[in-house]
Amino acid sequence: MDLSLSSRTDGDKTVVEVGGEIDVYTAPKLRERIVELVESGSYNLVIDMERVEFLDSTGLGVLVGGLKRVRAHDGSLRLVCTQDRILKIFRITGLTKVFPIHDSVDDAVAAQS
Amino acid sequence: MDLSLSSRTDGDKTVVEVGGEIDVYTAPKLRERIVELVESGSYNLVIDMERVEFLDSTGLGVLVGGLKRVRAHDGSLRLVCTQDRILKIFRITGLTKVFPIHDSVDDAVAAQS
Amino acid sequence: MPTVELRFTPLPAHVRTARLVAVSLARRAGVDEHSLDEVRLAVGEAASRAVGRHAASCPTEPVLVRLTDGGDAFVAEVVDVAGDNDVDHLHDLPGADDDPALDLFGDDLSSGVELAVIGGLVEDLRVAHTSVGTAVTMTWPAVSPVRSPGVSQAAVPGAAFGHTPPSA
Amino acid sequence: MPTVELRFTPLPAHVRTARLVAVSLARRAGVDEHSLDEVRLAVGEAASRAVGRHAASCPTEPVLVRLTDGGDAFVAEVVDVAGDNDVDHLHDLPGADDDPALDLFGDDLSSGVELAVIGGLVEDLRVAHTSVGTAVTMTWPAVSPVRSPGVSQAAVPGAAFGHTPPSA
Ligand SMILES: Nc1ncnc2c1ncn2[C@@H]1O[C@H](COP(=O)(O)OP(=O)(O)O)[C@@H](O)[C@H]1O
Ligand SMILES: Nc1ncnc2c1ncn2[C@@H]1O[C@H](COP(=O)(O)OP(=O)(O)O)[C@@H](O)[C@H]1O
Repeated sequence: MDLSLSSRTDGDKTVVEVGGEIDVYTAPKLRERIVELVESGSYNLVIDMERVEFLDSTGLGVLVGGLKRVRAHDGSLRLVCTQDRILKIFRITGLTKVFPIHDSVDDAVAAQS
Repeated sequence: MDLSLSSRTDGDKTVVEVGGEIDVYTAPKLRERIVELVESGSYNLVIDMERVEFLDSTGLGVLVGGLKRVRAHDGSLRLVCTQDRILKIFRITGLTKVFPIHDSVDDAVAAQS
Repeated sequence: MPTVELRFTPLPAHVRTARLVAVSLARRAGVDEHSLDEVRLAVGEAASRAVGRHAASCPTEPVLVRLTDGGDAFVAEVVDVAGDNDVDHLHDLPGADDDPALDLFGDDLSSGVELAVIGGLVEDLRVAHTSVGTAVTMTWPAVSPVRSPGVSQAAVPGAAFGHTPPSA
Repeated sequence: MPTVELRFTPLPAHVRTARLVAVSLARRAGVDEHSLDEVRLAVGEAASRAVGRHAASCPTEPVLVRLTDGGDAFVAEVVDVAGDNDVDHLHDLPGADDDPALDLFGDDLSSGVELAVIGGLVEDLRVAHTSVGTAVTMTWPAVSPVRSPGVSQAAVPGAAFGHTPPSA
């Protein structure tokens, strides 16, 4: 239920695998990780959300914050998500139009940055 | 988490397999079953508690009520339980001395009524 | 009507407690499995918003979540007493443009987006802004009530406990 | 101190809610896994007893469960306002004899046995009987606090909410 985070490099992207619940309680942890990555020069991020069980608006806010950060470096932030219950909150908030959302990590990594 | 109940005849005993939580919320269901069995002439009961996840004093009270009922017919009520967390409440209340507690259903069924 | 009230220190951790209790009671009240995801998210959003507002303006006051099993409906009320300063408005949901969606979010903790999410999720929603604070009331139909085995719910005539949402 | 208060209609179903919340908060407060079984059982017993007493004498009054994360201790208080009629006494735990143990139990719902179980389980226990009702206060040490990731608990100085247990 708590957040799990792991990241690795794949091609020109950095893939962050997130598991558990991204909510008002755990979102700060995810924000920290994204800030660290951007500060260390990773500007093309793929956030793999296939193991995320719950996402609230604070979690969304962290993803939006990440997007703004990488954009400041002409980078990209791509999401991997096929779970309907998670996609729902992106739809409600109109963020499906803001984030590139992919069906698989391979797909996201292959995408033109 | 809810109570599951199934009963079958084995030798001269009636074995009641209980699963889930026996608490103030579900105990009435177990009491009903025991009363039905005794009213239909089953006076030698074996309560298999190996799949019980939680037992509170209301549940204990139902077992004690069952014991009193079968005793009124010179019957017996035996328990099968090897789980320490369940046995604990029997110990605290001194009921380990009141109920015959067996390690297996076979053992309980084989016991002299 | 069977009611559970939860009052908690405005901390993010307790938003989880509110979600946990709301989902557990909604399930028991007979809200269908599909809608439980809505209950989880909507109650979480309302509680996050209340926690944020209390933390900012009255961190020693508890947030109130009241959950009622109304027989054929499950009602969740989330009440803050953080006043009417900086009350967010029910945003229009963002449309085709990119930027409005982004504008919903601050760079840090979200602000205002919670009500937008709740508005997009919950059909039967009332939001009462008063000078005392906000009361968010969300109702879901309860279809197949899971009743206590062998114990009549009607036997104990519970009622709400005399707490009222902040009035104007 | 981070505090969660739960008030509920005196129904058996809500004893489960009290257990659920108590175990979840105790775990988060850092009570060790082994003691969580004790928390579950003891809070359940205290809540069952309060529900039984309210159902008998004041079914519209809510039962109160207050859970506090005191840093190095987790405190659960279960408060009823069912008066002092028929207050059960902390039974001596039954010894070698058969019958005393049986006498603890009525034929129907248990009566008085709850406090005996709590007494046998909980080391740090206070039971205050007053004319208003009973307050059962149970404390467990919290060893390895699980703190919020990245969010300081100290940032929001929560406090108890001005409710006091019934006084004589
Ligand atoms: N032990 C816990 N402590 C705090 N919150 C929890 C706990 N378990 C679950 N939750 C929260 O309650 C919500 C419902 O969880 P859960 O009951 O596991 O859902 P489900 O029953 O649908 O699997 C989740 O969003 C989760 O954050
Ligand atoms: N969905 C639920 N609704 C009500 N009570 C629950 C629910 N899930 C668990 N409980 C109660 O809360 C207590 C703790 O359950 P649980 O969190 O599953 O324990 P654990 O985390 O140790 O497996 C149990 O005694 C159970 O009765």
